[in-house]
Amino acid sequence: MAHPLSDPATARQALATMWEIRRFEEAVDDLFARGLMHGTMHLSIGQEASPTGVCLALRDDDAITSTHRGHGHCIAKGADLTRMMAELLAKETGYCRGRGGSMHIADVDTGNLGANGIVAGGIPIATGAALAYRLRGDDKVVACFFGDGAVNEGAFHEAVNLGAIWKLPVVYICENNKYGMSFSTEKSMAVENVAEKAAGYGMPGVTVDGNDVAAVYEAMETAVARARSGEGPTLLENVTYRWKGHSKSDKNLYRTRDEISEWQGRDPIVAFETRVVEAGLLGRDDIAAVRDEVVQKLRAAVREANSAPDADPSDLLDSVYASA
Amino acid sequence: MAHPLSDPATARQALATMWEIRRFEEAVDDLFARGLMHGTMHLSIGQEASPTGVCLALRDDDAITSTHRGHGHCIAKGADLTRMMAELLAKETGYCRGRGGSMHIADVDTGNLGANGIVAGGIPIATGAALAYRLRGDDKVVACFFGDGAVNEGAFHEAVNLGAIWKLPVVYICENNKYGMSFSTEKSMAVENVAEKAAGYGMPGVTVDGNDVAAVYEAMETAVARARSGEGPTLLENVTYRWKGHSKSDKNLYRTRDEISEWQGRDPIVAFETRVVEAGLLGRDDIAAVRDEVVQKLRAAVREANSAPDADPSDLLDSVYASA
Amino acid sequence: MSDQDREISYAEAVREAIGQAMEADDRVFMLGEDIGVYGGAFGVSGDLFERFGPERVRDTPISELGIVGAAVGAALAGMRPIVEIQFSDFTNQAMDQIVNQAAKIHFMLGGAAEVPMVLRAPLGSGTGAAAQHSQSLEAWFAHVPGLKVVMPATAEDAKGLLLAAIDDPNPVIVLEHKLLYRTSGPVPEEAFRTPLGQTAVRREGADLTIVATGVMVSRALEAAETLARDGVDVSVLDPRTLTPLDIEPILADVSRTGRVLLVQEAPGHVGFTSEIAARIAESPALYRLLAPIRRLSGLDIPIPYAPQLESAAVPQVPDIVEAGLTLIKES
Amino acid sequence: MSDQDREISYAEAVREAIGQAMEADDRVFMLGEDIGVYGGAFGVSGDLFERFGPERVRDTPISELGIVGAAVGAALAGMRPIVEIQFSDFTNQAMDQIVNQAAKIHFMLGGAAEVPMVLRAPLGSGTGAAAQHSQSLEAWFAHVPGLKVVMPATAEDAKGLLLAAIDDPNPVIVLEHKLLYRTSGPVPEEAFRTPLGQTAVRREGADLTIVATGVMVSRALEAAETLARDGVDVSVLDPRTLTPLDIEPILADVSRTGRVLLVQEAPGHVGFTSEIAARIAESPALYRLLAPIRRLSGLDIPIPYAPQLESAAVPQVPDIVEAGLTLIKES
Ligand SMILES: Cc1ncc(C[n+]2csc(CCOP(=O)(O)OP(=O)(O)O)c2C)c(N)n1
Ligand SMILES: Cc1ncc(C[n+]2csc(CCOP(=O)(O)OP(=O)(O)O)c2C)c(N)n1
Ligand SMILES: [Mg+2]
Ligand SMILES: [Mg+2]
Repeated sequence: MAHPLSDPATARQALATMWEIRRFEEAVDDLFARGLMHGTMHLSIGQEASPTGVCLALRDDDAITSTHRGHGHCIAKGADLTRMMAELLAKETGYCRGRGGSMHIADVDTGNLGANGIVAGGIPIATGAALAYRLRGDDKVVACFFGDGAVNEGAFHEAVNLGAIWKLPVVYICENNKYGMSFSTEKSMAVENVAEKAAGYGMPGVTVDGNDVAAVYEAMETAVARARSGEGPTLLENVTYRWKGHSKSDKNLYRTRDEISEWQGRDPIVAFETRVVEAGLLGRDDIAAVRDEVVQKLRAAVREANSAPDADPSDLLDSVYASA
Repeated sequence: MAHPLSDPATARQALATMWEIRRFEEAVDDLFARGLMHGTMHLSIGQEASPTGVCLALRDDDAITSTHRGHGHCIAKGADLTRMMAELLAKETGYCRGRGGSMHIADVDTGNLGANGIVAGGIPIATGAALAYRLRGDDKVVACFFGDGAVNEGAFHEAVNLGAIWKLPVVYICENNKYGMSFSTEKSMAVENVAEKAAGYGMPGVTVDGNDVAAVYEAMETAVARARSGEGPTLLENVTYRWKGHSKSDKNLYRTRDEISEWQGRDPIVAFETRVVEAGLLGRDDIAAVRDEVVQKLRAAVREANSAPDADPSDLLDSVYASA
Repeated sequence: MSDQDREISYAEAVREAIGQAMEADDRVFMLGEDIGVYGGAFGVSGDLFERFGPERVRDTPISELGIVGAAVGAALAGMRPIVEIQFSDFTNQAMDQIVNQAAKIHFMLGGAAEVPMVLRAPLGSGTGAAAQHSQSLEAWFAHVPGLKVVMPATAEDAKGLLLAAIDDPNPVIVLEHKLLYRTSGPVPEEAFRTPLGQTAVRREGADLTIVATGVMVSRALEAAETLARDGVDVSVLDPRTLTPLDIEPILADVSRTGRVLLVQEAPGHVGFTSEIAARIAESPALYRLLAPIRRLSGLDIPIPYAPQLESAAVPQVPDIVEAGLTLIKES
Repeated sequence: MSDQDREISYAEAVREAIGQAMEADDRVFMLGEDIGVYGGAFGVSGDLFERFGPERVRDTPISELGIVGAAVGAALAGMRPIVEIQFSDFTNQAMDQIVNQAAKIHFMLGGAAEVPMVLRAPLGSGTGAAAQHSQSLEAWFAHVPGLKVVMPATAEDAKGLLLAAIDDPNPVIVLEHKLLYRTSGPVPEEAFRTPLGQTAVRREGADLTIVATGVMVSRALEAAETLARDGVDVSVLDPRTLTPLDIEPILADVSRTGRVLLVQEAPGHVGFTSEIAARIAESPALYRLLAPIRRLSGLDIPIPYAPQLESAAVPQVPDIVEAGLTLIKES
């Protein structure tokens, strides 16, 4: 809950989070390529500043809802990398006991109410969680992540409207990475920015550079304050880009090499490192130390996760219903 | 396809249509009250200017989609009152052979693709019909009617966006009668006018006095021209009011007597009669003649419909699938 | 009048259950379209709005997907929402949240979360509301692992099963037949629970087992009276919950009578009674059958508007009587 | 290589059918998410975008309800749309348009309109995509009067049934199993039609009838080979269309073998094979049964992510073999 450029510790934390996301995704990419991971994976390399900046503006007891591209959200909200990796490796020690996998990863204890395999599926859920907090008299806020593609779903529309009319403590965060799989935002909507849709719901809409963790934080801080004080939701649009294909089956036919490398030039981590050094918050050696620590942490996570027991099929039938 | 105040014949036609709607609804109300009609009925008394003005701006071969409150749309597009009444009386000669009733009344021949019992259900359908015309190289336009309540459905959002990005020949017409059953627009949305939602889809949004048939016509004419020329849809909001309860089970607890009588003071038919007289288009005697003719027409429709054979159950099982 | 004799309507029983649950537990709240001052499309919420106020009896815009999703989220965050969907046909709007979210979250998250919510919706035909307002989709919900599905047939069950549903830590779909709302029966005043997963034996007979749900239970009981006059002694069993399904009493009764008639309002093709038939046919009860299993279902058509067409579309008392007699003759 | 010997994949067969239909009839067009330059989530549309252009192979935003509704409207207005839904799980988003609109319009309008549309969607598990991307909801569609429901099990059927579906003046749901897309088989090059409503006898045997759909057909055939080595001679029947359902060949085969095993991937409770069991149990074939009917279905659970859990959740070849042997022993 501090600006990423306010002090060395926070700067360090923001940087470490972004590196954790980057390295986690790279590890997943690698494990998948080597046939050691199952299913499909949606990586958020290039988008690290958005979850990091957003979650920095949240309290620990605030909640998030996440998406199919949810590893970054989960990490930024404070999940344990080993249990995340264990989930993706289909282990009994994974967050979901191997039942959910990447698209359903959740860590309810750190306030992550769940990734979602359904585009826009989490938006009504976030809205309902915010309603619950209001009804219970909690002053918690929900940060609801979704992509630009999700904005075209009816679920977005219905839920955002409920949030607006009831002035719920929720922030709607569109991670606009320009494509909903292969379909560009130029084609999927007849306006320039997703944030322009906010006016129709009577709420503020803000577009920020989603690769600038400080800008994301600042916009989010304002939105959170608004939400927490009962003034209602904000639609925050973090403009960013995914470097990798949509999922493992993507041949990248719908975008150009040039576009991809242009965005790789706007690496959110490199940009932040430059800024913290320029601001005199961290030295180059601090940065090297952060990188190193993250690499070690990831190695340990993969190692521990790998040696955990496989998900156990024996109680499948008993896992469907909760018991009173 | 002429302004309702452009010449006596058109003025007469507009007036006759409004009276036909009014008298049709009154007849239905009466038949229902006397236990001669089944199901439930949603009457559009007080809203006659909207369908009338809209359909005046359409060509005969243009299409409409309609709603649960659809008698007015059906009449304004040119349907036969006897076959409509026969449908509501569950007769074999009704438009739907007694299978559909009020909420599914349709007259495909005059371009009414159907009422809809599902709030917002017709909006994607209208959009698809417009797509069909585009693909077939027809220059037809679709007028898509829905209520203010429908705007809160995901179907509205998804369909209107499709219409916008594909610049389809469709006009989205919200008949904002201030309530979606009992829930007021003040509560259901955090903006003043439905038309404010248009900007988020990149299309024009226009709010007009929906009780002024000329104003409706003018706005619709512009929207139709735009649609037909390939520039895409418009969101047209006709602000109006229903005098009767939502349906037959409504106790009107959510609105005041005062509000109702205030709106009854803004009777769209009386207002139009005054204007045509002032404009010298019709005399008081012409108006009396129109009223008389409509009364006769309605009486004949009810009589004929009543004497038609009841809907025939014998081929129910063969009515489900079309055969090649 | 003693407590046991008190008769209230099915709609009142539902309302009483909700009121008692809301009094006892702050986490319970309602949301739905026109449940506030309007009192609900079928008058079920009635005065709950006055009693509990607009926060806990929450009127919503026409946004079924949004409000069911809000219930899912609220449940995840520790509340116990009860959503009312005006007509069960409109659950079609909310299927993603019901089926892809509510039903699966507990499982997908490896048990780390629960979704204790109730979705109530009126189903069925008989009011002239035509095809989009008269469906019976209970088979769908029953087919989805993770949901529990309740179809109360009496005022007493409307209350007792609903209170059990509200207690349940899982998403429970409660399908109330709209023709039953105005029927009355004895209902205890206290907040009693009727456990989910217990088939009720509504009548015991020697010759024929009828299994029926929802509004078909009373029709079956009426038919049983007629059949009794024809010398046919009929059992009527009401599973009450489709999931969990308590099949044993049904198999036992069928084994005893040797004849079974399965009655539902929904179209027959791939319906709930298909499952009952299958359960019998894969059990030893099969060997006790004196005649083939017989299903009596709604026609495989959308519900028509015209009254005479509408009543022809679903089983009526005389149809049940006739089917029962045919079964006796066949064996 | 003669025409009859040509082998192509199931995905290619679907694509070929669509291409031929689009060549023959201007009214046919496709719409769906990422079916354009991406070629479809499962690569089915492939080069159709290049061949027919962006108007007729229409990429859409992520708006399932909107695009299915657009297909309904386009069909009403005289076109013959084919919608692709990326995963059949997302039909949940579009249920209103499928069930309340497409299925009912012809009936509700008293025959005054038709909705000739095809909705294609991949179903089933086996790809590690977990609970929201792996469902088998065919039972739902089959339960809705007004829809036809097709589940092609071979490359040949994928083409022939799809061409018949496109011709059909009614809404047809075509559920393609995603594990089948890469399987190959002989497929005639010409635009042949395989009529809807004809059960295919995939194998004929004397001892046991297996009825299976979708990916379970090939598993059943594989199991039949194993069972043959154990001296059990198996028939394998594939209904191919759930609605209309051609039950006669199934009843005939069961009457002949006296034993029946019904296999589906979907959870068993209130599933499609429940209906088959019911049809058998209400027919005279009942009296020819040497053992109770046996169903082998997916577990009543959401599909889990972990590979070993996922495969435990649905019938595999050894499960079919075992169930077959048990049936023989029981009788
Ligand atoms: C309801 C639904 N429709 C389609 C899909 C398939 N799908 C998964 S991710 C995706 C693209 C989502 O785009 P966006 O919301 O922009 O998120 P991004 O992948 O860009 O992070 C699609 C179409 C889905 N999972 N759910
Ligand atoms: C999807 C759906 N939800 C709810 C209903 C029940 N219902 C019928 S009409 C109506 C109100 C509609 O309001 P609006 O769109 O403003 O139209 P109006 O009745 O005012 O003409 C409601 C809630 C329905 N028919 N369909
Ligand atoms: Mg995106
Ligand atoms: Mg309204």
